[in-house]
Amino acid sequence: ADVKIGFVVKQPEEPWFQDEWKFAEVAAKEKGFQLVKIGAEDGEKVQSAIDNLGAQGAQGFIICTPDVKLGPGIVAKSAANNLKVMTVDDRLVGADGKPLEAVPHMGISATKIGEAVGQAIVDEVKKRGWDPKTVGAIRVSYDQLPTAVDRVEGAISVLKANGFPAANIFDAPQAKTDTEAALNAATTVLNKHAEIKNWVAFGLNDEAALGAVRATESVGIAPENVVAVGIGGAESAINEFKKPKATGFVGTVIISPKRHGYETAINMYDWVANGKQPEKLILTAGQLALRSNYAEVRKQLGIE
Amino acid sequence: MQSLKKILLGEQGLVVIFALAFVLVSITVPNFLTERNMLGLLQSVVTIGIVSCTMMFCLASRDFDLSVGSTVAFSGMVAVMASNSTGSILLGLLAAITCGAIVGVINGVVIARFRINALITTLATMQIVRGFALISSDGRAVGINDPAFYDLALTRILGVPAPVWVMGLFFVLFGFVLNRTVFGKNTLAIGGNPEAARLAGVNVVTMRIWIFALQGLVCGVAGILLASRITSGQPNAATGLELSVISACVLGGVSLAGGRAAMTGVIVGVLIMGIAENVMNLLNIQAFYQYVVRGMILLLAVLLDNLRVSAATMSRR
Amino acid sequence: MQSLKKILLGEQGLVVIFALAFVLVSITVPNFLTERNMLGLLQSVVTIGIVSCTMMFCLASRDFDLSVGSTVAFSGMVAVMASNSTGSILLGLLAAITCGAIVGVINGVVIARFRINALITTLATMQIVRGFALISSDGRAVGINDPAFYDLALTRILGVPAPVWVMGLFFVLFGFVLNRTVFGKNTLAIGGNPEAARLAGVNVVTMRIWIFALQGLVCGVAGILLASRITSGQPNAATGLELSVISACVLGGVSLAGGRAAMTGVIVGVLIMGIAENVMNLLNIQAFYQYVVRGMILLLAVLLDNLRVSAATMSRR
Amino acid sequence: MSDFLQFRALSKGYPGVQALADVSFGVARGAVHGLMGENGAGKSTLIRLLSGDQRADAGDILIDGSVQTYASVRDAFEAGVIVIHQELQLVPELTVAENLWLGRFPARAGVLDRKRLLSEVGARLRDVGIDVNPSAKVASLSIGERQMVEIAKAVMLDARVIALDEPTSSLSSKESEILFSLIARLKARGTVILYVSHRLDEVFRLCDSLTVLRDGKLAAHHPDLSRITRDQVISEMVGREITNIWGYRARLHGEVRLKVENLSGDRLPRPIDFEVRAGEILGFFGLIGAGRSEMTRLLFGADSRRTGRVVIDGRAVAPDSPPASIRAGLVLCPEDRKHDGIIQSRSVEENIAISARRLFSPFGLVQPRKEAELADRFIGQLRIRTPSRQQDIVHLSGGNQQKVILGRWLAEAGVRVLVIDEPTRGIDVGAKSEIYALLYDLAAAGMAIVVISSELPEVMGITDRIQVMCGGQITRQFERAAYDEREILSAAFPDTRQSLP
Ligand SMILES: Nc1ncnc2c1ncn2[C@@H]1O[C@H](COP(=O)(O)OP(=O)(O)OP(=O)(O)O)[C@@H](O)[C@H]1O
Ligand SMILES: Nc1ncnc2c1ncn2[C@@H]1O[C@H](COP(=O)(O)OP(=O)(O)OP(=O)(O)O)[C@@H](O)[C@H]1O
Ligand SMILES: O[C@@H]1[C@@H](O)[C@@H](O)CO[C@H]1O
Ligand SMILES: [Mg+2]
Ligand SMILES: [Mg+2]
Repeated sequence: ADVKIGFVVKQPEEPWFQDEWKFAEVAAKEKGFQLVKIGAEDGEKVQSAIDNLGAQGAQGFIICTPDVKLGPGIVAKSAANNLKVMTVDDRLVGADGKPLEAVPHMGISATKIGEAVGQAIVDEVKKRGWDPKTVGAIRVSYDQLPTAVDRVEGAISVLKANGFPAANIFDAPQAKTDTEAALNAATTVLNKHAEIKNWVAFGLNDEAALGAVRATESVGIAPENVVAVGIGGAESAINEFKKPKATGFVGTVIISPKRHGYETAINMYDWVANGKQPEKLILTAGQLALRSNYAEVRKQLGIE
Repeated sequence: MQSLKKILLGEQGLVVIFALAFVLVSITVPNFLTERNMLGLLQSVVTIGIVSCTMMFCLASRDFDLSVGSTVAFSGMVAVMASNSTGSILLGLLAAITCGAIVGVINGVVIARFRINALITTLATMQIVRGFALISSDGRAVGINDPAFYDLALTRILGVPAPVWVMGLFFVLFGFVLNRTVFGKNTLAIGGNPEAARLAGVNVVTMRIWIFALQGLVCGVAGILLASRITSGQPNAATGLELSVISACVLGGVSLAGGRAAMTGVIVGVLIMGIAENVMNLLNIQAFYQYVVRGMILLLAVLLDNLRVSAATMSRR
Repeated sequence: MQSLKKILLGEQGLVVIFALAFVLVSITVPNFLTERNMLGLLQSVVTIGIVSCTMMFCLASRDFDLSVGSTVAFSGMVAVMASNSTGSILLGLLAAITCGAIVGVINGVVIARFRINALITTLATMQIVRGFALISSDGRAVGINDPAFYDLALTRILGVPAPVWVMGLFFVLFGFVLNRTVFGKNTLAIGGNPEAARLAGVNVVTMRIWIFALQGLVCGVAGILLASRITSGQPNAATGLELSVISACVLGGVSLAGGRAAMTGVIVGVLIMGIAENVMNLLNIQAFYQYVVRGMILLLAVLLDNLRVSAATMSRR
Repeated sequence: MSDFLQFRALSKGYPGVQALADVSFGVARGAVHGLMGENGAGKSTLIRLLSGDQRADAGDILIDGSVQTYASVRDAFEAGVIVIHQELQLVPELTVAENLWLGRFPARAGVLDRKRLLSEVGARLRDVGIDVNPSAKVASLSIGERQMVEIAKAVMLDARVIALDEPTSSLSSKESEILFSLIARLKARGTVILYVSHRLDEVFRLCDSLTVLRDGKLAAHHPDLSRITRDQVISEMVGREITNIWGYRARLHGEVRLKVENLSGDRLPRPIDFEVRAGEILGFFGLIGAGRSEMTRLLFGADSRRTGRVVIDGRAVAPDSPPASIRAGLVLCPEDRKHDGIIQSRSVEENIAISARRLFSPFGLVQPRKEAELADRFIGQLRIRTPSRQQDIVHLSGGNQQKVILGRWLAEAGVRVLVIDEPTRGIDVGAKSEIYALLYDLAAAGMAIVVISSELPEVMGITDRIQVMCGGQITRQFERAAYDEREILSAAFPDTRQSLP
């Protein structure tokens, strides 16, 4: 019969998921199955998305869940609808907080990615010859999102290990996850610590890091005194690199939506059509892209 | 022809238009009119449907409640956490409903007794309660220990899942309360003219507090069912619910200026919202276009209803 | 003592309370009253402040606009994309303002001419316009080609960034329009008693369309400044703006029932919102507690104002 | 015909109601023309068509021989037509001056000319004879003052035609006199005045000619009013003879039912005492702002009291709450129908049943059948003109709305004290006499009734005793046997009060 596969993501507006979908679509063309893309921002939407897929006669789906704790519900719903399920990006956990190992997963470890960001910052700081003790760090935070916490905490652990004093790491909570919110939150931190000359910044994604960079610009801190590293590597970051003059946004840790979108879709197809069980766990890594090399990195990762 | 016109333009005209649209969709959209999809559709509107019942009262009495989404999330958290810690699901449910009702009473007292604007008050409690939901679990979702909790959502009676039955029950119950009880009539009177209602002997302050308390309580029920359906308490659940619920009510002919409400209208409003989502996903409409389509459907629904009404009453304005 | 009471309870009482709170905060919160922080604070409220000006008119005439956030995002996108493709920033700005105004006119025509509920209409356009913003760039942020665009936000006049000047200008302008022009008085009349305004020969339909058109246009300006501040057009920008703006207005004493509005009040409302965020961050209050504190501040502000007003007018209605 | 203002075959229908059917008549230049008819006869509808606010289904309006095609209120202004509607049309949040200018603000390039805004208004207000601050918000004025502001609004313009829809219904005799002299002046200028009123005295005093409407149709047209009698007009309106409108019936008075001691509040600072006996109808007379309505609201608990005790049949009523008063058997029919009376967007039936239903709704369950019966009873008894009891009350004519509100309070079984503030404001003669008869019946059954009225003939016609209020105090009391129009009036005027014993 016709193969129909769902691809459910938590934030359809985010470029990241647009890209995942795009690459999944490539897989669909290649293998000749039908891809159903559904955005589901919360647990309730996930439930109806799965029902919906069941109703249209899909055989399986891939999901990036809005919350990993939704695990048991998702598994139960899929079983009820007789759907095969795989997760991407974020791994489902049970009530006890342990991963649901039976569900095949391809993803990135949020903490690992955060650590890559921290490392990138440390390297750049060393290159500029700053003394970590005198550098201020802006943690653009969005603590209601667990992944976001894991990412920034990963970065912080690396900073601390490299001599950044905990007292110089300042929290800038964003009210929303857009650039303006990060900009406003970071501005307050900068103004509170007018005495600090050199700043580093990081956050949940590129938008967060960019907000902090904009804040430094608006209070008149020169790009030479700012090191911000984002996560994602989509347009917002690329635009920044394309600017004629370098800004404080030195790099971004790119995670490849190609693998996540394309490979998961192929794997699901093989599972549905040929009964080939996918690998239970595939972890991908992030890769740092700088102003100087972002084009190559993107090409390597198969984006562009 | 003449009688068709009469049906269309009558009190139940919205329902008829809706029914026509439903038939149209059933014919044109594949997989729509299957038992599975219908049940999925109904389950997808459970939260909106349940909360709409009391929002209808709130709007009918000229009030406004933005805190419903947070209250649903918060009481879901409470249900799960209290069940986990006491080991008794029943206690968990009681705790959740109580917490919901408390939020409602606080809203009601501040609004009715201290005469603070309902929009601002519930905007404030919306934030505060969301804060509590986040604080209580440090921003993380809380899993359910006792799998029996899931049964609340999974149990089927005559093939229909329990949450759908609960929603249906609430529709019947609140429809009855609105039309057949002094409480309902007084609600509408307050919305029509609060001062006149007061002078006619309606205890306006107490009534308004009751309406908010009920709203909170019902959010508690919705929170429990949601937690059970998604098998965890989620502090971020049900964000934006307030707008969906208010839209469903207004679509169903509840007047924001108070004094006008009907349960059938609200049910139709809720279903329109649910069907729109459902059909868009069945038709695999792209995410960004879904925004546009959703907006258009909303507009179209009110435009049609408006045409109908203005054709019916060549009213003086 | 007596005269203090008079000042507190007078028309400008809210301003006085605000001033007192401001002094309190300045003394107790370190780093608050520094030039840098003040400028940062002002910049952070630019979008809310600008949009509040016209939202005040909208609410004062008993209307409602939920589409402002989407319109700000959309016109920001248009500004960037049009600038990039024509190579002329001026054309880009014109295009953005035009698009904003078009959204406003559509809102206005549907609401005033076809008499569709404003809440539903603007909820619909909110979705549709957000959809357009997303579709136009496939959901991606669009970078600005010509760095001169950034200067809009970075230029300083007398040490104060241009967006803050624009906001100040709008405050003065719309304050003047509200109190000193026929347009302003007619707006208040429509909100105070639409029937009376109509019977007095005020063209209510045209006025309402104009108000929405202005609202859209002003959102266009806010969108441009925002794009310039964040150096790109972002389709996800300014979500939830509508609630912040409406809250600022209501905090500032604008009545949702129409007919009452004052620019000073709205300015104070906007500043309260901004200061709350700013101080919480300065005091390093944890994210989840910020929700609670934000809610409390909102409540406190209206409660205080309410006490003040009820002490001032022991009025019968 | 050389009539300056002409209506030709005018028709207008609303769902379920033919408000006007083929009405034609004319009014000569410089004439004051009366328009009378029962509640719901179509008077306000005719005025609304004239105002440009609504369009006729058929027929024409001619001014000075030319057919008017205006499609908006503004067009009507341009054509020189000004209308004062039955319901006050002021914006409470704006000042008096702004209300007077609304729709035609003095401005240069859209910017208000604030000097002119205030200066011209002062003169106008003095003209109209009311003493209000032009910069005061209309919300702070009493109803009577608002009505005068509304009138000032009309005479500010050089209109060719002015239509007044029940302008005196909330005016006392003093303000009415001012209005009459204004009308005389306008008439001398050649303005055509269309005057709607239910008060025969006024109509016969002011008008040169008269049209009577019935059920939306022309019932009679009298080009010369001096040739006919009042009784004739009444029977043309009502379709039957009413020889004595008041129909006063004497009754025996029993024990003291209502005792009010030391009653005072924020707007009634000086305490008031009085008593009413079972079976007695006590009238309160006074000028606008005398404090009568304020007194009733304090009595009922609608406003909070500063001091005072209200005792019914020897038992004190719990203070400050309408529900408590109602439970104790004290009800108030308020004067401001629009603000305190009608419940918008609800049906006639619900408006009647709202307060009484608690008596027949076991466990809070409503009894639709009983409510319908109740509604039908009062629709019949008070001759409420409505297509059905399900009609939204806002679609009723002003007088019929008033009847519904009255019905709400008459429906209250077990009431011991009935307080009605301006009971017959805007009500037609036929219904008036029915209402009075009902009051006599209720009193005869032992109820104590308090009637507030600004219409002296009414107070004198139906009460057993009158208390006159002035400046928030009871200045004098008259027993029925000693009623004297001049003395009652003089007790109501602040300036002459001192000289009276
Ligand atoms: N908008 C409306 N919708 C439905 N019916 C209406 C509407 N306006 C008026 N009517 C009906 O038209 C009829 C005529 O009303 P109108 O207001 O002209 O009466 P009127 O002579 O002024 O009475 P009153 O003396 O009570 O003021 C009434 O039966 C009224 O109920
Ligand atoms: N809403 C109001 N705000 C302020 N003052 C008011 C208001 N209503 C009435 N007043 C004032 O209170 C006083 C008493 O008014 P009240 O209405 O009780 O008088 P009344 O004798 O019943 O006259 P009326 O015939 O106007 O009803 C008057 O001086 C009046 O101007
Ligand atoms: O939410 C993030 C998304 O922004 C992208 O970075 C991929 O991982 C998800 O968890
Ligand atoms: Mg009338
Ligand atoms: Mg009175």
